[in-house]
Amino acid sequence: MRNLFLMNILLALIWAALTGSFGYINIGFGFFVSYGILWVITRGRDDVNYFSKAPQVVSFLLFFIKELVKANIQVAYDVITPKDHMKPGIVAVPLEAKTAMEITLLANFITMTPGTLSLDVSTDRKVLYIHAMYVEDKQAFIDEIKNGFERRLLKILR
Amino acid sequence: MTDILIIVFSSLGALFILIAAVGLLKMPDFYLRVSVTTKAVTLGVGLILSAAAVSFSSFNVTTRVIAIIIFIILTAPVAAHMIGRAAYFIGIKMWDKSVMDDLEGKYHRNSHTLGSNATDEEDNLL
Amino acid sequence: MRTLILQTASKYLLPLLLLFSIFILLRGHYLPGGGFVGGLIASIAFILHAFANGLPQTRNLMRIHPGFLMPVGLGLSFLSGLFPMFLNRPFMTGIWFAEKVAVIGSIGTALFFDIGVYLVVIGASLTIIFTISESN
Amino acid sequence: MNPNLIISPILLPLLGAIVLMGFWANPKIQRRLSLVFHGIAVLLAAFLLAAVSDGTIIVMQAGSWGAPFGITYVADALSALMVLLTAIAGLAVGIFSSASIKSARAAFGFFPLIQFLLMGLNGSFLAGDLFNLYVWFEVIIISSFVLITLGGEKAQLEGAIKYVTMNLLASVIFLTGIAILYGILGSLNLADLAIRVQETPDKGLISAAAILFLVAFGIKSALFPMYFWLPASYHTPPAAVSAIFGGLLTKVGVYAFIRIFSLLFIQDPFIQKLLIGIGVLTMVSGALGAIVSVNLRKIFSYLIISHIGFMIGGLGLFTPLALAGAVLYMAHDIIAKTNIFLITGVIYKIKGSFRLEKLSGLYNEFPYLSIVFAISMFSIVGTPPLSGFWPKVWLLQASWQAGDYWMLGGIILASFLTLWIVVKIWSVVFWRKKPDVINTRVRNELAAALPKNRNAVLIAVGMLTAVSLFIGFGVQPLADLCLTIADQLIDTEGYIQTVLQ
Amino acid sequence: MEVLLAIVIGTLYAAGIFMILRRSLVRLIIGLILLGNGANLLIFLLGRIAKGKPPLIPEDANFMTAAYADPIPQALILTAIVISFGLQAFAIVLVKRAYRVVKTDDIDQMNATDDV
Amino acid sequence: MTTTDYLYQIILPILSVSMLLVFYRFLKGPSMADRIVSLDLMITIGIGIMSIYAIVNDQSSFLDIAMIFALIAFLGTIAFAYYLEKRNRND
Amino acid sequence: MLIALLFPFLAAALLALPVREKRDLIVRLSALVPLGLLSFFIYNSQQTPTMQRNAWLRDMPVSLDLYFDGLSFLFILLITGIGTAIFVYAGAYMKGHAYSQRLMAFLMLFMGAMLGVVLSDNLIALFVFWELTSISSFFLIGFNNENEASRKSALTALAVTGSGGLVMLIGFIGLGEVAGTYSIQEIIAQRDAVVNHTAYGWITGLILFGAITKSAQFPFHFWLPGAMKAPTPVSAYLHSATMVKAGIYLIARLTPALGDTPFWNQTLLVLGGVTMLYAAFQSLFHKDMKSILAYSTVSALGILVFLLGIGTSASILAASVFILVHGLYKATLFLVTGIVDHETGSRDVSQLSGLRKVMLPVAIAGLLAAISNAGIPPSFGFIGKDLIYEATELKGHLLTALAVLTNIFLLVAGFLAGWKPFAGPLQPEHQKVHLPEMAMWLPPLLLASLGILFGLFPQLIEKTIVAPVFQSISGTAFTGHLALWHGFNFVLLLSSITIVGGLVLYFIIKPSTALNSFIVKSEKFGPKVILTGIANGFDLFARLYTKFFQNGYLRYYIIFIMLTLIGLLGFEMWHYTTLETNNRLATEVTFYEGVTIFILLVSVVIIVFSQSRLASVAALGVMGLAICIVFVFYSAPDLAMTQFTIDTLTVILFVLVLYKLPKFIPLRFTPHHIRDAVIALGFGALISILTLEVLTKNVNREISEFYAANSYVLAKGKNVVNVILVDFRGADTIVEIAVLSIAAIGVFSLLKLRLPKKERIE
Ligand code: NA
Ligand code: NA
Repeated sequence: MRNLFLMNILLALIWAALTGSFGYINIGFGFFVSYGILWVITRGRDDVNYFSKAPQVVSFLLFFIKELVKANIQVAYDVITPKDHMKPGIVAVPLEAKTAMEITLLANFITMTPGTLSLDVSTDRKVLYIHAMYVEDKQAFIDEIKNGFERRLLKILR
Repeated sequence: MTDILIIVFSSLGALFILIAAVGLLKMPDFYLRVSVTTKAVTLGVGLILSAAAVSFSSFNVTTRVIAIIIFIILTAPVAAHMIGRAAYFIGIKMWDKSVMDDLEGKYHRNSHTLGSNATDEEDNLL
Repeated sequence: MRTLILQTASKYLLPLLLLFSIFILLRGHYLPGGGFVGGLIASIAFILHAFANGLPQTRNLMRIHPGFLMPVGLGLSFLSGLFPMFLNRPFMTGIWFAEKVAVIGSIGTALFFDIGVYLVVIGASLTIIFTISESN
Repeated sequence: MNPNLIISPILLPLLGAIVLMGFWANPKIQRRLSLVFHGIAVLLAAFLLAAVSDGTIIVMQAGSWGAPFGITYVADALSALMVLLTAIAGLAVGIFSSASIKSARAAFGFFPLIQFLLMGLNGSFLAGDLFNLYVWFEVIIISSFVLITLGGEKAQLEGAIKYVTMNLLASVIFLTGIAILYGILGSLNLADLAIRVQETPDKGLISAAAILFLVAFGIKSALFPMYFWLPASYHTPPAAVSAIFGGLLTKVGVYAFIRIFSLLFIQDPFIQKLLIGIGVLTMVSGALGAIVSVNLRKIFSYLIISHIGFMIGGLGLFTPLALAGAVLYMAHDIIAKTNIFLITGVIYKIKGSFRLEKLSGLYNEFPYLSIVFAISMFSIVGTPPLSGFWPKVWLLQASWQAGDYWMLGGIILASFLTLWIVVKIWSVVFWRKKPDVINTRVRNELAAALPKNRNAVLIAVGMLTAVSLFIGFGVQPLADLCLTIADQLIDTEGYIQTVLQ
Repeated sequence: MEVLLAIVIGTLYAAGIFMILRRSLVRLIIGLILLGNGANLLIFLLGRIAKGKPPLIPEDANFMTAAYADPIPQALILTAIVISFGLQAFAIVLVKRAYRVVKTDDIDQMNATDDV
Repeated sequence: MTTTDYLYQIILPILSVSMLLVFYRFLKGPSMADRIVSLDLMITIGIGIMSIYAIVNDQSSFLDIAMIFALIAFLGTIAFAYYLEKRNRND
Repeated sequence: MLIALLFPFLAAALLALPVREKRDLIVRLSALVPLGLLSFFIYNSQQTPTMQRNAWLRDMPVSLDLYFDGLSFLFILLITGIGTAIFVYAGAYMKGHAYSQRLMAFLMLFMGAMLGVVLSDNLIALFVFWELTSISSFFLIGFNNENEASRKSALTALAVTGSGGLVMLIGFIGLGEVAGTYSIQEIIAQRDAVVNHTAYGWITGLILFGAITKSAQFPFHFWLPGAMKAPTPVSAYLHSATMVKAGIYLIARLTPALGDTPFWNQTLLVLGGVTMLYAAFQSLFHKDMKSILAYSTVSALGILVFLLGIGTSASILAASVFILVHGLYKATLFLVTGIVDHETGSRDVSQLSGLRKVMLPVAIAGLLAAISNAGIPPSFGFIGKDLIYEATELKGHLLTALAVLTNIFLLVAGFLAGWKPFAGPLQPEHQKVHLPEMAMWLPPLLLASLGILFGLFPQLIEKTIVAPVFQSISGTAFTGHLALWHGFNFVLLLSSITIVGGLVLYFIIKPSTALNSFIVKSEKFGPKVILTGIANGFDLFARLYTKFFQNGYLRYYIIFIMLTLIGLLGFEMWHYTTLETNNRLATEVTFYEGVTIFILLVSVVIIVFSQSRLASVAALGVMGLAICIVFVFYSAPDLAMTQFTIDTLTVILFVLVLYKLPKFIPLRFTPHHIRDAVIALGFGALISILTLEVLTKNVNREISEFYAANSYVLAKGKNVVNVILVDFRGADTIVEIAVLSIAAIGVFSLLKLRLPKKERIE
């Protein structure tokens, strides 16, 4: 129930953002609307942890933006210059992340950074297959993922 | 000041979008193309939207811009994953200079399930 | 097709899209949006859910057959058009409550009319897509 | 006079459709409820006609927005007459289908669809706004699409593809015409447009728009050379559906022709000549098709086409007598064609086939039923003094007065061919005795099906036959009405003033 | 610009007609969609076009003073779009069902109902 | 040159050129997946164009369109992906 | 009088009611109806001419005005008088027949219709009854409906008389319009105006066409011998005495209005002359009694037309008398034939003989009728024939010779049918034949006796019947006298030649199969074959025509439509389009707009030419995007939103549906493509030009301005488009969501509904 409640609050806030007014009537209305929606769709959903860990989130976001910019530049360079420097390949990265939420967030963040693309997760959720532009060394690549995104993300989520 | 911000944001945004477009043309295989473009464009559009937020400099617009950026960040990787996976599934080849393919032989042709190691039964694998 | 990533994303996108659809619906009288687009977005939300989780799941989630929304929505629009007739005014004459309400603005028959449109659009598009999907 | 009465023929079937959709899972209740709606519809329509039959025009401005700013609904004599005829045909089809439509179709929306279709028809007849007319047309099209495919048989689907394509093409052309008119004149209200058409210097563009409307309505009303969808599809759905299609669907095209052309375009002599020419070719083409067909429903489908020619030719002549003739013919045709398709349905129930080579012996087996059938078949021919005759007299008079000998010849040729076809059918289906070609088991099943639902089926046919006979022998009030209508169509001042006041 | 748009409209009409003259049902439906888009653009263009002035009354005003794009064609097109969607959906499903029953996408093999 | 002019005469053309490049990829393919990705990308660029257009015309309502584009564009891609996979199974 | 006229219809309806018992009795009692009517009209005949005005339909050129004069009276006598005889006879003839009631009902209906024809003063009313006679006779001829030949001849009869009737209707309309009235008597009053009108020839021709088809004139005579498939009472009634004479009646009735012009006279003379001789000659070659009688009837009708064509007082008198003469003897002969057929089962004169020994009264009737037919004194026929010869005598020898020859043949025919079966030795197989009940033999005997009675005492009918008829047709009073004996003159010589020649020929001619087959073979070049050939040709034409247009190929249908549209639109635009441009078209094209349009156009090209269905759909997505962007550029945010969401849904739809479909049919380049492309581009070009043309005009923005000004003030919304949708034009929207719902129902039922086998339609 707590998760639902959190979700509800979140949606109410998004509502306020959408409508562009954070007056309490509007948030209340947003709460009311999202309550209705949640009521409609609550069946068949897992519990999701909603504890927010503010500092970790901020640090994660900063890390993400850094990665985003860095890699974007790298790719840009590769795109603009005529010579190709890529060593692409698909790498199976074993997952520590367990829940659907964790895996999905991880995969998406990986995708959102240039040079990597989460292709799929194995059906048993043990492996994330990533297409990468620069695979100099498979193990190094895996470690980078695991120590970078996965560790930080899991810290926030768990 | 506003104008400068607008110009900077929009220029950078347009630049990234242009790079993504060039990348899409130039990259040698499908996976690389997706890889390059999804985020470059996201970044580019994000910057342009920021320019808009700056330009209107109203709370109303800013929240909308944030919403759009969140929407893009939420959806773009999912789309990339879906199309990338489908492409692999239907056998779109990787660039011949690719160094490895851990996914080879993991998809089950009929069940569309994906194994986690290479020891799955031989039949029906892609 | 039921990939983990899509499934997870759809779980969060569904309420988001539905919320968004209502937002689009209610602001339609003042800014771009309205019942059509709102309804279309809401149906897209459910379609996404169905893509990700399979139709039975989505049906389960919706509880009622989407087709049922069509008579409900039509009825709502119909009644909001009919309402003025009880006040001896022509069909579809706009009747407004004097007080403005936050977010939505003036509440009147036109609003209920648009909500009716919203429901019908959801009902119809989902009926169409779900039926096709099931028959494959 | 409460102006809301005008749209009650629209709102009632809408309510009906909503309520029946609410009972989706319970066809039995739908069956009964739909009869109630059909019955009330006839009463409302009669009430409306009574209110306008003296030439009064009633206007309702939806949303209280005065014309030309809102959507106007107008009931003049022509609209009200069409609404009443629709209600009568609807009631008959409703009664017939309450017995003939089997549970499979009934469970998939047959009854709400009929209500939607009637709503679309009434909407078209009452609309005083060009785009609103388009929207009503779409209601008609889509509900007819669904009804024609309901069941999904091979023939239904094949026919429907042609039906759907050509009707959608017509919609696009119609929309194009609306765009052009709006682009020149900036209005959609018919009365307002009528004034603006008079005032605009751009007559050439108006003529071009007229051509677009001509082709769009031409496809819908199955004129030469645009009728092809009709023989390809009308014979494929169940009898009740065929009946309402046969009676009403093409007529709404004709109605649109009459309404729009009389208000906006008829001053153009080229258009007049064109309508007459097309009308004559339509009469003849339809009749020729009917001669060579061997499937009862297909024959009557072609006859629908042929007889549309009378109405369009009458519109082309555009004299009071010709218009009255066209409208009277339409009134007759709606009832008679609906009936004839119901009758073919009964024949199918008895004999299990629509094909001439498989039919025989009805006269000796069902003599009294046969007489009823004969009456409605000869009504279609226009055998005096049955209902089809009187409008033909007017049309012939009008043609003679206008010196239009093609029209005279066309009417006579088409009438003769119709006569020939009907007596041929009579001779084969009713008179001939032939060892049954149908598998006896099937036959018994079908024969058993008739008595069970006999009453409903016979009431429907009997009711329409009675109306048809009334139009034949007691044509006076209807003829008066048609003359009133013709006056209103020629002198549109009243219409325009009432709408724009 | 109006000239270009007029050419676009003509092209859409032409392409639509060309497509509904093909043998394939799918092409037929695509043709109908093209025609619908052409008609919508036609209404749009003939309502006269205006750049950057959507028919929205500003927050601080009670009516529109500045020149604005004609809202009527927009409303008409919105209606037409939704209607076309319904019709297209039906037509697409018709194709599907027809294929299942008739086992072909080829319209030329669907002419049994035209026999006498 | 004002900011508006800059956006009009520099940024919009750049975005248009990007759009053209992506469209070229759409034409070229070679695979269906390439086309789908190109379409997705064109929509995203479209969001950019709309944003700029909103700025130059001082019409924030155009951002609302961008919002809808952002939210549902990917459903088209997912549908195409679904098709590609499914078709494969039926071959 | 109106009630009298409607009475038979009521009786017919009553007769049609189902009855379980005493059917025979009811059938027999039906003879009281004609009898009653006969009495009624005879009783009222003193007051002729009378006009009874009965309004019917105010707005139609029709009334039930009844005009009762000498001509009507004569025909009423035939209809009700001979009718009574026939009803009595039929009651016996049909005894025990399962459908006797049906027959009598149709006969009754027919009788009413005939009365209507001869009593109506109004042309349209006359036509109404006229058609009713055609229809009721259709049912009567086809009475033995299980017999294919019966059905065929009923169809033929209706085809000929029905088409004639319809053509005649145009003539009636023309006559009514030219004269400004549809009352025959009023038209007669304006004869000069009618005859001098430019349309006179057409009107007359059209009306005469109706008359001669009904009265079986060459070359439309063939339906009448065919119609002999009907039961004999029907033949006797319709095809001798009444219906076929409707044409004669019409010609006679309209003689004062249209007659006495060269066109009228010559047409009738030629038609009648050819018919009478041709049919009389034909009648010699048949051995079936009914066929013989049929041809002789055609010939007699020819004589009547011929006489009316001569148009002199003498000929009109002759016609007046001959109508009655012929009615009496021909009905008798038919009834006699019926009895012979009924009792022996044969009508073959080559097989029948000596029947006088078993049915003397019948033989007497037959003989008397043959005598009257032959014009042997003192029969009424003699008077008739005399008058015919007198009429022709004044017009030249050719006509006289024609008349004599005809009458010789007719005499033979009369004896063949009326006497031959009774003469000679009785055939062994007919030993057991006996006289039928009186109800059958008395009517013919009575009719035949009248033929002699009127011959002996012509004054019985001279003032009461003949004079008024003459008055009606010629418009002048009858001053002469009818008499058996005119002294020795040329006419008597002609009569003698006729009688002697005829009798000689009678003994020479031996009806046989060989003779019959000779005439059947010669018919290969006859009018029936030619007209049948034309009909078949027409049928073939209809087949080809229908096949050409309804060819089963959707694209040809669309091509027909498009060619029509392009032709008409092009024609109009050719006349009006100026191709001028003005500044309203000259909004500059910016680079980004150009790119959008370029992408739009190229994507359309891909949609059309792509070999991959999915690529087409994807290109559709690109096109949709480009259109959205156009909407954005040109200030339509709502449109852009909706278009985009709808496009997304459409893509989903396609995707869900497409993968089950087979491959695209490859788009190979063929001449068809060029044709289709020309049509498509032609249409596209027209639309483009039309668009540009419209754009050069000023447009009235009054309504948009109203919306802009009042959206918020009156309807409380600031998005004008949305306010239009939910308020100003909310009625559109509610309809539109109905459309969407219906479409959804359609999709649902199309995919889910599976009909159980027994609900399938063939
Ligand atoms: Na809206
Ligand atoms: Na309103």
